[in-house]
Amino acid sequence: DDETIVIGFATAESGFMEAYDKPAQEAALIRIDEINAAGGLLGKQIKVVKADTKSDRAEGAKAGLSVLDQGADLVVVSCDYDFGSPAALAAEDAGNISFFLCAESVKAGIQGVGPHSFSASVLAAVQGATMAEWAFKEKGAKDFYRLLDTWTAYNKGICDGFDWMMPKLEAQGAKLVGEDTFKNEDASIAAQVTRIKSLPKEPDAIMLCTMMPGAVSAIKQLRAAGINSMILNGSGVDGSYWLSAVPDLTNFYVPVQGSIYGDDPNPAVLKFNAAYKEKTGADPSSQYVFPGYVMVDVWAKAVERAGTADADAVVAELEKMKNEPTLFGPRTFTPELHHQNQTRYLIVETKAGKPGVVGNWTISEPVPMEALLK
Amino acid sequence: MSHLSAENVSVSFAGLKALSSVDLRITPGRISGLIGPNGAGKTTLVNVLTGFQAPTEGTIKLDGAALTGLKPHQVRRRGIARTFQGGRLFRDLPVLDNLEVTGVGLGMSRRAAVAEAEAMLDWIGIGALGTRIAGTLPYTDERRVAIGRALMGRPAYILLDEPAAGMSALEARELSALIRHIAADLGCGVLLIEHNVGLVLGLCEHIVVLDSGAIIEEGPPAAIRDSEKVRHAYMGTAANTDLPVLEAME
Amino acid sequence: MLQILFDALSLGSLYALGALGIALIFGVMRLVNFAHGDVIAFCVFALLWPSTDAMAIVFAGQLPWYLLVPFVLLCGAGLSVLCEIVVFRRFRQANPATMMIASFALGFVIRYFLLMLFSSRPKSISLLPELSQPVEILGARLPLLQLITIVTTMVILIGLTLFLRQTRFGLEMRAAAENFSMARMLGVRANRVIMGAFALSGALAAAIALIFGAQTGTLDIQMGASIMLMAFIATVIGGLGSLGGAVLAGFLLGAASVIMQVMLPIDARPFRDAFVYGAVILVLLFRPQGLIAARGTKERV
Amino acid sequence: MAVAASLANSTAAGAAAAERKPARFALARRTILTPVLLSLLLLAIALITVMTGSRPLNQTVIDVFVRVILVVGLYIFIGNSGVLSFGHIGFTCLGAYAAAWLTINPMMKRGSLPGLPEWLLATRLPYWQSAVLAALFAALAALIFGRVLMRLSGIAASIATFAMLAMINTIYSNWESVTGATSSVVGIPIVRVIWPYLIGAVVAIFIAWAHAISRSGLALRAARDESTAAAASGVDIPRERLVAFVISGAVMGLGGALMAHSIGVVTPDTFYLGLTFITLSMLVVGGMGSLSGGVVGVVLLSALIQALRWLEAGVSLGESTFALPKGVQEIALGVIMIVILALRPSGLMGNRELTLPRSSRNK
Amino acid sequence: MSLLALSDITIRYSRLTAVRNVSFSMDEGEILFITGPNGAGKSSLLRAIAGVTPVAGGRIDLAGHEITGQAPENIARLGFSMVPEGRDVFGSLTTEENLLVGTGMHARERGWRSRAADELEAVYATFPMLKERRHGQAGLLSGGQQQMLVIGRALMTNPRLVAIDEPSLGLAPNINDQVYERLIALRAQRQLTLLIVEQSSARAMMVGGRMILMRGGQIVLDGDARTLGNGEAIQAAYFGYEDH
Ligand SMILES: Nc1ncnc2c1ncn2[C@@H]1O[C@H](COP(=O)(O)OP(=O)(O)OP(=O)(O)O)[C@@H](O)[C@H]1O
Ligand SMILES: Nc1ncnc2c1ncn2[C@@H]1O[C@H](COP(=O)(O)OP(=O)(O)OP(=O)(O)O)[C@@H](O)[C@H]1O
Ligand SMILES: CC(C)C[C@H](N)C(=O)O
Ligand SMILES: [Mg+2]
Ligand SMILES: [Mg+2]
Repeated sequence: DDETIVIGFATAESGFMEAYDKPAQEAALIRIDEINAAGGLLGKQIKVVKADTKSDRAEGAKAGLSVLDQGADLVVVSCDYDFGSPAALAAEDAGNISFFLCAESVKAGIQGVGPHSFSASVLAAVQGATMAEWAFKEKGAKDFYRLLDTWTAYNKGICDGFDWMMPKLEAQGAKLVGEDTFKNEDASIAAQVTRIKSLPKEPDAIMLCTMMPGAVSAIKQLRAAGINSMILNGSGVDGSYWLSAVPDLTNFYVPVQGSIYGDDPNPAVLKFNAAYKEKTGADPSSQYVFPGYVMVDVWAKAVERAGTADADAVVAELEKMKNEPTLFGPRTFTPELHHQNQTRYLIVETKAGKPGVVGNWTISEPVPMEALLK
Repeated sequence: MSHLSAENVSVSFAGLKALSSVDLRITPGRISGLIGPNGAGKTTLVNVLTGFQAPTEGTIKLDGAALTGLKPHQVRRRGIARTFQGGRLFRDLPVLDNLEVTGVGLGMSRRAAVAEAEAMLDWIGIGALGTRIAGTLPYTDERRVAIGRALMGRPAYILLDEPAAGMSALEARELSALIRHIAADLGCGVLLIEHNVGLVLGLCEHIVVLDSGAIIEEGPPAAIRDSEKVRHAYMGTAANTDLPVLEAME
Repeated sequence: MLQILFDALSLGSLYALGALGIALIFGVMRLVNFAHGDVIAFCVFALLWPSTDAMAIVFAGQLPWYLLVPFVLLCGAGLSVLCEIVVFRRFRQANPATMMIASFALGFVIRYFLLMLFSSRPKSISLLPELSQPVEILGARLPLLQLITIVTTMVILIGLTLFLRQTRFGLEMRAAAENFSMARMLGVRANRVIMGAFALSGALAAAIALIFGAQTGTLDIQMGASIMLMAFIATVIGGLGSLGGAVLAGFLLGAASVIMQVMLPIDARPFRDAFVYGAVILVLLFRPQGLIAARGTKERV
Repeated sequence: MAVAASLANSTAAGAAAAERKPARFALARRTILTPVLLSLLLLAIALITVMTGSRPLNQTVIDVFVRVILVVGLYIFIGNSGVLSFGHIGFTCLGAYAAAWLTINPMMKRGSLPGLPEWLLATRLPYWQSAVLAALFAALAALIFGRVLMRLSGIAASIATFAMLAMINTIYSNWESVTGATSSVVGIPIVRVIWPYLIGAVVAIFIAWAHAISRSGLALRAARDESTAAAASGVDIPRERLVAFVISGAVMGLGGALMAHSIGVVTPDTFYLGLTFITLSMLVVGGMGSLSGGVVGVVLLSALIQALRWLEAGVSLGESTFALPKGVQEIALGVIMIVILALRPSGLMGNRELTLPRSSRNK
Repeated sequence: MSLLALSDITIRYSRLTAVRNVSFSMDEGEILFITGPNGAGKSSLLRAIAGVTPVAGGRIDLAGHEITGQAPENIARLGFSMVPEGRDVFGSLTTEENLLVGTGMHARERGWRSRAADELEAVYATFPMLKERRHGQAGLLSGGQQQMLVIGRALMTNPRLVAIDEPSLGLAPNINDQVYERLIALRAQRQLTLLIVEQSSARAMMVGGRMILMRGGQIVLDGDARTLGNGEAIQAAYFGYEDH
């Protein structure tokens, strides 16, 4: 214990969550390697231990306990809040810091797990709010339609952010012309499509609060029915791996923390992407690799500043971070919120099947706690 | 006097008239017979009497009070027991438990039910079968267990649907002694359905003959045996009655 | 209005096809085949080359349709028959619960096998893109695919009914379903008959896989499961053993789902499925033997 | 003549019965060994676990005990009635959320579950009290659903129970202010000591045993074999089914409450098809015809899963480490289940109960 | 050469030995009654010949082929037809469909359809009650009607050897007579061989032929039905003790 600092990954190495956990974890390992190569943390090498949650909650609790038993100073848990919280709670119980790899619900932190818990990503609500404000301000979208997939808290979070933003935009002339819900696993959303088609006029933008795999199906069905409105999404649909399903997709927008398409304005991101490719043999498949890197980065900084890996001291240092620069935008933690409620997002537009960064946007004010806890 | 009766009972199944205006009366301590060609409606009548089949018309009465509309288990709780044309034992349960179920179904404690079940098996003469799993019994034993199960709680009436089917003349003879004791010693009113004419003629005081859902004849054994109508509709050669054997033995 | 009807019909068709596949196997073996959903998933992944990358490597998916369709149908039939030979054959005498759990375990094996080859990440593919063209009939605009789905289902249903009603194979199949060893004593080659049923059922799974893949563009290991569930329900409320009933119920479930989606106020819409399942319970209470009670489900005393 | 002789000296059955009443509690005494042995088995597992002092193992065994409760709950209904229920995990869901409602810190509840009634918002109970109430709540729900569903039988009943589960799931997944919808409800006190779970499992086992030897249990098993004949034996089948449904609902609710305390979070999709099938599989593989089957099924399958996990994580054999590739664990589990079922179609225990060799009388 | 030959057949159900070293053979056109008390193993023996109950030892030959351990459908295709105890009608099929199930095995032969139609008419002629219910669900027939159906069904396949386990089960006396008339006629017409488990010795006496009496899984008497059926010997053998 005196010789090393231990980071424990209680993440999914198999099952459904693996697809999200694995890439972010690889990114975290890249940052760990960098630190170790540069002499370590507080002069000690960082050691990594792992336990597989198998994408199962009960297993998650066990995985958390297992890495704690192996002396973890930081417990890294699954990307998603629902799957990560059992392990995070185990860490909280033991007074240890836990970090969600990329959970985007406000509960992934103080509000859900407790005062030692953090998330490495950005709130889903920020994504919804960002897309609404950006589309209105930059693309002149006026008539919005809201289509919510009720499957996960993440989806609802996007729409919550959108809902918080809409009244402000309505005051400036925007309008919500309709709303509907569906379920991610629905075999067909024909009924929802029909409802949109029966509007007197096609909406300018559809806020689609959903994630994989249902997102692809929904987008495909919308386009197949001849609806050509802008489609706004959360970050969950970032990536080009699915674009072949909707050939020549156009007028489609996603917020991302960094670009995987080789056009990120920050050259350091390009370097990271190359490092990632070298380590794993493949390009990052979506922006969800980045938070893993950010996580180790901010935590290590806090440890250095605290001069110890002791949980309470590190938490105190993390909570002092205000607009701490990282490769993927500034990060802020406060004693009230261990998550990002306002940050810069790059906007990726997909045009004729080709995604690329077309701008960036930071919402005009942070999403307030009431909107998050709604 | 107490009695179980069917009054003016008719049953039809999608156009098929299985019973038409049948009257039947069973009294305690007496053995009545019900015979008739295949498909005459005998089993259907038993089903009506025990709540398994709602009559299209007519009523079932126990001591003058209507039973129509009661569920099978309610009918059983009023003391009307039956057996089935197939054994329908509880195949996964031991023989003893098969009998116990009826006791329990009638509201006895398990302790009381076990006691009565053991006594009942002994009384029937199959006490040794108590621990056998019912599903492995040969046909004839199945029949006797079924009768034992029906006799639990001493019903006032028992309706036996072809209990001797598949029995040899000698086994049938034992069965006939058993049925006689059920009526005499337990005071049960017995309705016996059988195609073993010798058995029916030898046992029953009163016989009803059904054909195509209607009663074509009824009366004492001698009258039935001599009835031309019955002979024509139902009887066959002597080989079917096993009478020579029976008479030789009695 | 007409549009809604088509929406209902096309969703219903998927359920109906699934229900047919399940009803067929249930019919011959009294087996509720929970592996059916995984056979669907398998057929879908047969379109791809095994790889755990996020990006799908298309394999059969790029064949022209006249090769693609038979290929996928064969995959489904083949896998299904294989399941019969390797697993279900050993369960002929087993009780329904045991068979069901065995089928579930088998599905589990198939699922994790796919997971190993393809990872849990949903893959995307452009399958038969020409079917995404909207067409106009009677004033309703709908994707060509929906139309094809509806027509295919109808054709399959009629064909299958005729096949089972009119041919010796159908008769033998129904006899084997009801009493396996008696049928064999009458000279019915029951194993072949059952294999035939499995092949048909597998081909139906493949048909669903194709339609589903073309409609959603997403290939997901879980995707068979929800269809399988609805199909199973449809099989039961349709009347177990009655293929017509299964199809009817499949359409009704699809319709119920679409109509609830259209009629319910926005706040109640997320509860749509609770209403649908409530309706399922009601139907069962009033018609425990199913909408079209198959002959033989009525037992006489 | 043989028959005449045997009948001649026998009195009427009823009279004979009076003399031969077996001793009081004879049946209970004859069969009690089964629950006692099963409890001892669990106790032994608990003791070993505590001795090793490993936290992950402790958590694993807690999991096993929770599963024991759930599978025993399933057995009470499914084993005795023969009706396969796909819905019982719904009661587990109800129990788990009830426990959450009763034990979360009122401050947190006001924030996350504002739709709860005021008295509930203000309540905070110790976990064992909440577990009892959760069981009662689940039993009440079982009573209400059961009154309707128990009129059905066979596969229609199975589907109806599944529809019930799906309804519960849909409602709990969307009723934002009361259940937190799909997002996890947190703040449930976590209990990481093994004993409460052991006690829960033992209580479940004894409840199941008491029901099985009761009149109701016997009548239900008879109806499972031959419902027509059971009705003709005076058995009110829907009523006996309802009794078992409610009792098993209570046990499932208890299991749900303890499960909530073991992980500390609840979400509706924890209590859906995955758990339904795992528990059903354990019951069937163990042998759904007996209580021992259920318990043995859980213990053996859990041990098997654990062993496969160790293999997957890698074991050293002398010099080299041997590890199964990822994913092989699940495939192996499925294959082993199929093999067990093929060899023993009525489960590992058949329909027998665990007893000492000499008293192997069928109950 | 005999049509059916059993040598040293033993049948076990887990611990219980139901049939022990039984041997007998039958010639083409012969009629053989098997009788014996409850649990003697008669039904087990028939099921073993049909191939649905495995034998623990011994050998069975049918029409020049060894059939021990063969699949039931192959045995049926050699011309063996069986009416099991307790009627296994296909309850969900119609009466007529039940009758037709077995005819499929001749589908390779030319003219099988018209032959099947002829057989159908013959069965209906014997049992007019079945014709009335030809399109009705078989499971709803009365017990005796179902028995007629399974006997008719066994005759539909044009077998060489018919084995019937208690043909009279549930049949009205006059129908029972008809069944035997028909069987005897078929035997005369096409050399049909008959193996019948029959509890009525009166019946066996009337029909004649050979009779085997089984008890405790073994053959205890073998002789002419007419003489055996009436004797003291049979009663003694039946109960296993001399009369008292
Ligand atoms: N549930 C039913 N649906 C349709 N028809 C039925 C039903 N139950 C009985 N039947 C018909 O009603 C008639 C009378 O049947 P039932 O079983 O009462 O005859 P049975 O006198 O008992 O004959 P058996 O001596 O052959 O047992 C038969 O033609 C039978 O097919
Ligand atoms: N499936 C089985 N499992 C266990 N034991 C069986 C099974 N079938 C039959 N037996 C037993 O084998 C013995 C012979 O039974 P079998 O049915 O062959 O007798 P049977 O001569 O046909 O009698 P019956 O005249 O009553 O029909 C009996 O003791 C019976 O209990
Ligand atoms: C991968 C994401 C779509 C998941 C999301 N970040 C969550 O919080 O669950
Ligand atoms: Mg009858
Ligand atoms: Mg027999």
